[in-house]
Amino acid sequence: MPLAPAVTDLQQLKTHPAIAKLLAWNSSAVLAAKFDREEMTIYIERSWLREACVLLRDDTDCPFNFLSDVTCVDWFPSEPRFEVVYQLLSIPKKERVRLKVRLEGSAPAIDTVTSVWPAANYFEREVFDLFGIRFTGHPYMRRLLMPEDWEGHPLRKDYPVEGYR
Amino acid sequence: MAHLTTMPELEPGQDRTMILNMGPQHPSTHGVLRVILEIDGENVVRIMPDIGYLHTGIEKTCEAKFYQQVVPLTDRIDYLCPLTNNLCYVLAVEKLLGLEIPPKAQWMRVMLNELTRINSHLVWLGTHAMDIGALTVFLYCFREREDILRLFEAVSGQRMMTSYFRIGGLALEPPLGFFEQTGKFADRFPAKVDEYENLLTGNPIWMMRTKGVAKLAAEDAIALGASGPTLRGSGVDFDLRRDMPYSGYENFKFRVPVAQDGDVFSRYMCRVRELRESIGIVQQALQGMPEGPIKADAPRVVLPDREKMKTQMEALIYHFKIITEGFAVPEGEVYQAVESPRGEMGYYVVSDGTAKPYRVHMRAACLANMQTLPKMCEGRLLADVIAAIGSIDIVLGEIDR
Amino acid sequence: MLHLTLFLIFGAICVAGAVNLLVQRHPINSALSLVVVMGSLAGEYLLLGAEFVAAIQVIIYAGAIMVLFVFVIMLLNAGEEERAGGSRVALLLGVPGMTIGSLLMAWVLLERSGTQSVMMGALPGPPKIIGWLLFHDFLLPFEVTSVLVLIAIMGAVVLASHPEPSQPRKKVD
Amino acid sequence: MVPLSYYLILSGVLFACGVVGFLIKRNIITIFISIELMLNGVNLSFVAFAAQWHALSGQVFVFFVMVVAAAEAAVGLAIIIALYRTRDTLNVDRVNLLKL
Amino acid sequence: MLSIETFVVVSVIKIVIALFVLLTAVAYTVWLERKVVGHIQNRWGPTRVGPFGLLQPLADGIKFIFKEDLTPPHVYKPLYIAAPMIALICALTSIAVIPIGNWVTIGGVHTPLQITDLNIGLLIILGITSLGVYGVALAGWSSNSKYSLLGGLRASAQMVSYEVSLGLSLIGVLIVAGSFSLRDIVDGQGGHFWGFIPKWNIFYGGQFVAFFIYLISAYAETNRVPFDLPEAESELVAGYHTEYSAMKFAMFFMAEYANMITVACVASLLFLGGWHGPVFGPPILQAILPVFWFVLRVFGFLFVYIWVRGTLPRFRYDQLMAFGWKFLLPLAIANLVITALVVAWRA
Repeated sequence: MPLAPAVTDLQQLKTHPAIAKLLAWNSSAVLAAKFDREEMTIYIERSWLREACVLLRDDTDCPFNFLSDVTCVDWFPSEPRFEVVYQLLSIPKKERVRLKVRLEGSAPAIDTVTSVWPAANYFEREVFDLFGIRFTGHPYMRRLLMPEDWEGHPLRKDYPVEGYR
Repeated sequence: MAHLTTMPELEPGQDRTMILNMGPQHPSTHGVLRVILEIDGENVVRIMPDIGYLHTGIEKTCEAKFYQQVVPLTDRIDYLCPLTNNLCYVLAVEKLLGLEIPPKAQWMRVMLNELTRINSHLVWLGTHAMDIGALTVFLYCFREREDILRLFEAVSGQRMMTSYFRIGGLALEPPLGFFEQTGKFADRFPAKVDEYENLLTGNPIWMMRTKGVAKLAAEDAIALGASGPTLRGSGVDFDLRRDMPYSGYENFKFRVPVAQDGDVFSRYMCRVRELRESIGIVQQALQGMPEGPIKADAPRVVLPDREKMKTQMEALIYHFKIITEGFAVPEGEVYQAVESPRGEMGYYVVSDGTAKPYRVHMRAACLANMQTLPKMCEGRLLADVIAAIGSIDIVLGEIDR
Repeated sequence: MLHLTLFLIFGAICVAGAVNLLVQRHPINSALSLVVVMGSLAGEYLLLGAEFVAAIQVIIYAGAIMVLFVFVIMLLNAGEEERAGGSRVALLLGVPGMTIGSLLMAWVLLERSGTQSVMMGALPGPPKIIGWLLFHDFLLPFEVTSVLVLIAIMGAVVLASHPEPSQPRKKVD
Repeated sequence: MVPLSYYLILSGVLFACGVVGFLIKRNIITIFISIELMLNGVNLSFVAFAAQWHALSGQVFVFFVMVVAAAEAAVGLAIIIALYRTRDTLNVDRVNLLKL
Repeated sequence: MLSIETFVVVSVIKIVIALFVLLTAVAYTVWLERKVVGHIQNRWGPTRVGPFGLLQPLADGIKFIFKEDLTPPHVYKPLYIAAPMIALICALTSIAVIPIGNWVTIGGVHTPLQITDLNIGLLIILGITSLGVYGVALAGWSSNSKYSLLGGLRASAQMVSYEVSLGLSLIGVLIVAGSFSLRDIVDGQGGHFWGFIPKWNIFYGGQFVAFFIYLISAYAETNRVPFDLPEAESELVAGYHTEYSAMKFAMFFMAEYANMITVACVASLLFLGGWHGPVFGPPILQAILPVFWFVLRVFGFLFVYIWVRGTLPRFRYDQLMAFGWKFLLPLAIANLVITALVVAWRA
C-alpha cells in the first residue's frame, strides 16, 4: 500500500462523523484536521477540549466512549511546544479518532478529562510526570512513574539523557 | 464519574483502620506492584496502587535508536508477550512506511502471536490459581508454556525475548520441522486445557473464591479504559482482532469469548476460552500457511539475505547502510493498536522524517486495567484483593515501561 | 514424700506465676502468667486425683478463656499500662495488708486444721462419675448454666458487633 | 501425704494475689485477669475440700465456676472491646463517666 | 507393678525412642510431602541428596541450624523467642499419650507401646493441642509486623473455632466407646461384623460423618490447605511466621508437621481401628504387625493430607468462618445427638 498524501483540507473531511459533529457544535473549536495513513487527527482549541470530549463521548450516532490513550509529543524548540494527544475509540462503531491540543512551552496546562473518562486518570498523571504538563482539575496530580522528589520531566527533548548532574 | 477517580491521601489509623503496605516485594503482586491498603480488620476500606518501581524509560531510549533497533526494546515492555509487542511496533512502522507485507509473514505473525497469547495466559492462569491457593495448576501451566518456549527458541533462537518480527517481515525462515512441531503441540493442547479446567472450573472452593468477587460493571469498565479480557469479562463484546483487524486477522475464524458477570470468575472463563480459540487460530494458520517470501520487497528497509549479501554488490551496500545509518521514515504519526493478551496494546509512533523515531509511546493495557482495581476491591476482603489483582493479569514491565 | 515434692513444685510455680502477674506491666505478660498458674493448678488437681477437672482446666480455662483474653489484647493492641495516682495508695496499703492477711490465714489454717492430710489421688474424679453427678444430682444447675452461657454468647455478640458505620464517632478526652 | 491446709494456703495466696491485682492494676484487662486468678484460687479449695470430704460435688462445682467464668469472660471482653471503641483507652481511671 | 526405678528407666527409654521416632517422622513427612506433591505436579521433588533425596531432611536440618538467626528490631523479644518453643513443645508433648500398639514384654518388662497410658488420654491431647494456639498467636503478636498480626489473629480465631467442631466430632466416638482412654477405644474396635467388615468406629460406630468432620477440622487445626489462611503465602507473605528465620522458623515448621502426625494418629486410633489388622507368622512378626498396621493408617491419613494440598485452592477468611460455624458445627451437633440416641436405643 503506497503512501497517499495527507488530506488536511477541513472541507474535504467534513463527512467524518467526529468532525461533522464538532463543526456543527462550534466551528471555532476545530483548528485543523488531518487524514493521514487512514487515521483522523483533529486539532482542538485548548479551551474547548473538555466540552468537545463530552460531545464526542455522548454522540448518539458514533459515541467515542472509550479513551484509549493520552500522551504528549514535545516539539522543542518550536512553539507551541507541546502536543497533547488523545486517542479515542468508538466501541459500537469501531472507529478511531485522534484529538490534539497544542500547548506553549512555558508552564503548560490544560483541562483534565478525568471527569469525562475516568480512564484519563493515570494517563494524565503519566504525561504530567514525564512532560510536566499540568492538568487542571485532576483529582490527584502526582508523579506516577518517577519518584516523588525527581527533578525535571524526563521525556522532554531538552532533558539530558544522563539526567541532571 | 467522580467516584471512579477520587484518589484521596491515605492517612493512617483515623478510625481503627490500619495501613497495610502490600508490595513492592510481595508474593502475589506479580512483580513490583505496590498496593497501599487501608484495612479495617480483614475488610479493605481503601486501596491505592503505587507503580513505577520498574520504570526503565524505554520511551526515552527509543528516541535515540534507529527504527529497527527499537524492536528488541519492545520485547522488554510486556515480557510475557514479547511477540505481540514486536508485532504492534513493526505494524506501526510499516504503516508509517507504507510497506506491504507478504502473506506468509502475515500468517506466521498471526500464528506466533496466538502462541504468545497462549503462553501469556498460561502464566496468568498458573499464577492466578497459585494466588488463590491452587498450587498444582501453576506447574501444569508451565509444562505447556515450556513447549511453547521451545517453539519460540526453535523459530527465533530465543525463549523469551524473541525479537522475531522485523520491519518488513520476519527475521528468519522458520526452521525445518517447525510447523510439524507446532501442529503436534496444537493437537495435544486442548486436552491440557481440559486438565486445568478439571482442577478449577467446577471446584466449589474455586467458585466460592471467584464468583461474585471484584465485580466490575460494563459501563465502569469502559469508563476506566479497561480492555481485553477485563472488558470482555464485564460483558462488552469487543476484540480488536475481530473488530478492527490487522495483520490478516480477517482471514481467520474465531469466536470472541464474552462473559456477563464482570467478576473474577467471568474474567477467568474469558481467558480460558480464549486459550481454546487461540489454539484454533494456530491450527488454521498451520493449515492455510501460504508459500512465498517472509520479507517485503523493500531493499532500503529490509536487510538482504545473507547469501545475497555475499554475492551482490547492492545487497551489501544496503546492508551496510541500514546497519550504520538506518532508514528514513516519512514524516507522520501512527497509532497502531493490537489485541494483546491483556487488552488493547497501542504504539503511537511519530516520525520527523529521520532514521530515528521522534517519539514512541506505548499504550499499556495493564496501566488502564489497573485503574479498575480500587473499583473492584473497595469494601471487600483482603483475600479478594489478591484475586482481583490476579484476575486483571498485570505485567509490571508494561505498566511502568 | 513424692506427693509433697510435687505439691511444692507446682505450688511454687503457681505462686510465682501469680506474683509475676502482679509485677508485669504488660497485659499480655499477665495473661500468660495466668496461663502458667492454670497449668500448674491442673497439676495440683491431678495430685488430688481430680483428673477430669485437671483436663477441663487446661482445655477450657487455658485453651479457650485465656486464648480469648490474648486475642482481645492482640486485637486492641493494648500497650503497657500507665501509672496512675490512685494505684500508688492501693499499692502502699493493699499489698502489705493482703500479705498480712494471707499470713494470718495461713497461720490459722496451720494451727487449726493441720492434722488432716490428703493422700495423693485421694478422691479420683473419673469422667463417668462426674458425668453421672452432673446429669442427675445437678441437672437443674447444669441446664441453668447452659441458659446462662447462651445469654452470655448473645450478649457478647451484641456488644462486640460493629456499630453502624454511618454513626459518627465521638471523641472523649 | 500433704496436709489439706497446704492446699488451702496455696488457694488463699492465689486469691490474695488476685485481690491485690484487682486493687493495684489500672488496665481493665489485667483487672479482669486478676478476677480469673481469684476464681482459680477458689477452685483449688473446692477440689481440696472435695478430696477431704470425699464428696465429688466439690469437683462438680468447679465446672460451674468454669462455665460462669467462661460466660463472664465472653461478656466482659465484649464490654472491654465496646469500651475501647468508644473511649480509646483501657485505663479504668479514665473510664469515669457513665455517659459519653 | 514395676518398681519405681524400672518405671523411670523404662519411661525415659520410651520417651527417647518416641521423640526420636516422632522427629524422624516429622522430617520424613516433609520429605514425603515434597515427593508426593512433586509427583502430583509433574516434577520429581528432592532427588539430589541421597537416593531419592532421602537425606534431604538432614540437609534441611543442617541448613536451618547454620542459617543466621535474625531477630528483627521492635519485636517483643521474650515472647518472640518463646512462641516457637511453645508451638513445638505443645506439638511434641501430645505424642506422650498416643499408643502405637499392644502391650509387649521386652527383657522381662511388660509395658504398653506408649509413653504413658492415662484413662483421660484423649482429653490430654485435646488440652495440649488447645495450648498450641498460644505459639501461633503470640508469634503473630510479638513480631510487631502487620502481616504477622493478621496471620496470628486469623490463626487464633480459626483454631479456636474449629476446635469446637473437632471436639464435638470426637464425642460421638466417646459415646460409642464409653471411655476417654485411647487404648480402650482401640480395644473396642477389634473384630468384624457381618463376617468381613472390620469393627472400626468409622463403619460400626456409624461415625462416618464424625470422621468427615474430624478430617476437615483437623486440616483447619493444623493450618493446612485449604485452610492455610494464617500462613497464606499469597496474602500474608507467611502469616504469623513472616519474621522468623533459621531454627525459630524450623520450630514452627516441625510443630506443624508434628501436629499433622498427632492428628493422623488420633484419627487412626479413634476412627480407623488403631492397630487392629491381620496378625500372622512367627512371634516376632506378630509383635511387629500391629505397629505396622497402625503406621500404615497414619501414613494413609498423611497421604490424604498431602493429596488435598496438591489439589485444592484456599478458602477466604469469611468463608472459612462461615463454613466452620454454620456448616460443621451444626453437623457435628446433629451427629452427636443421633449417635447418643442410637447408643441409648441399643442399650
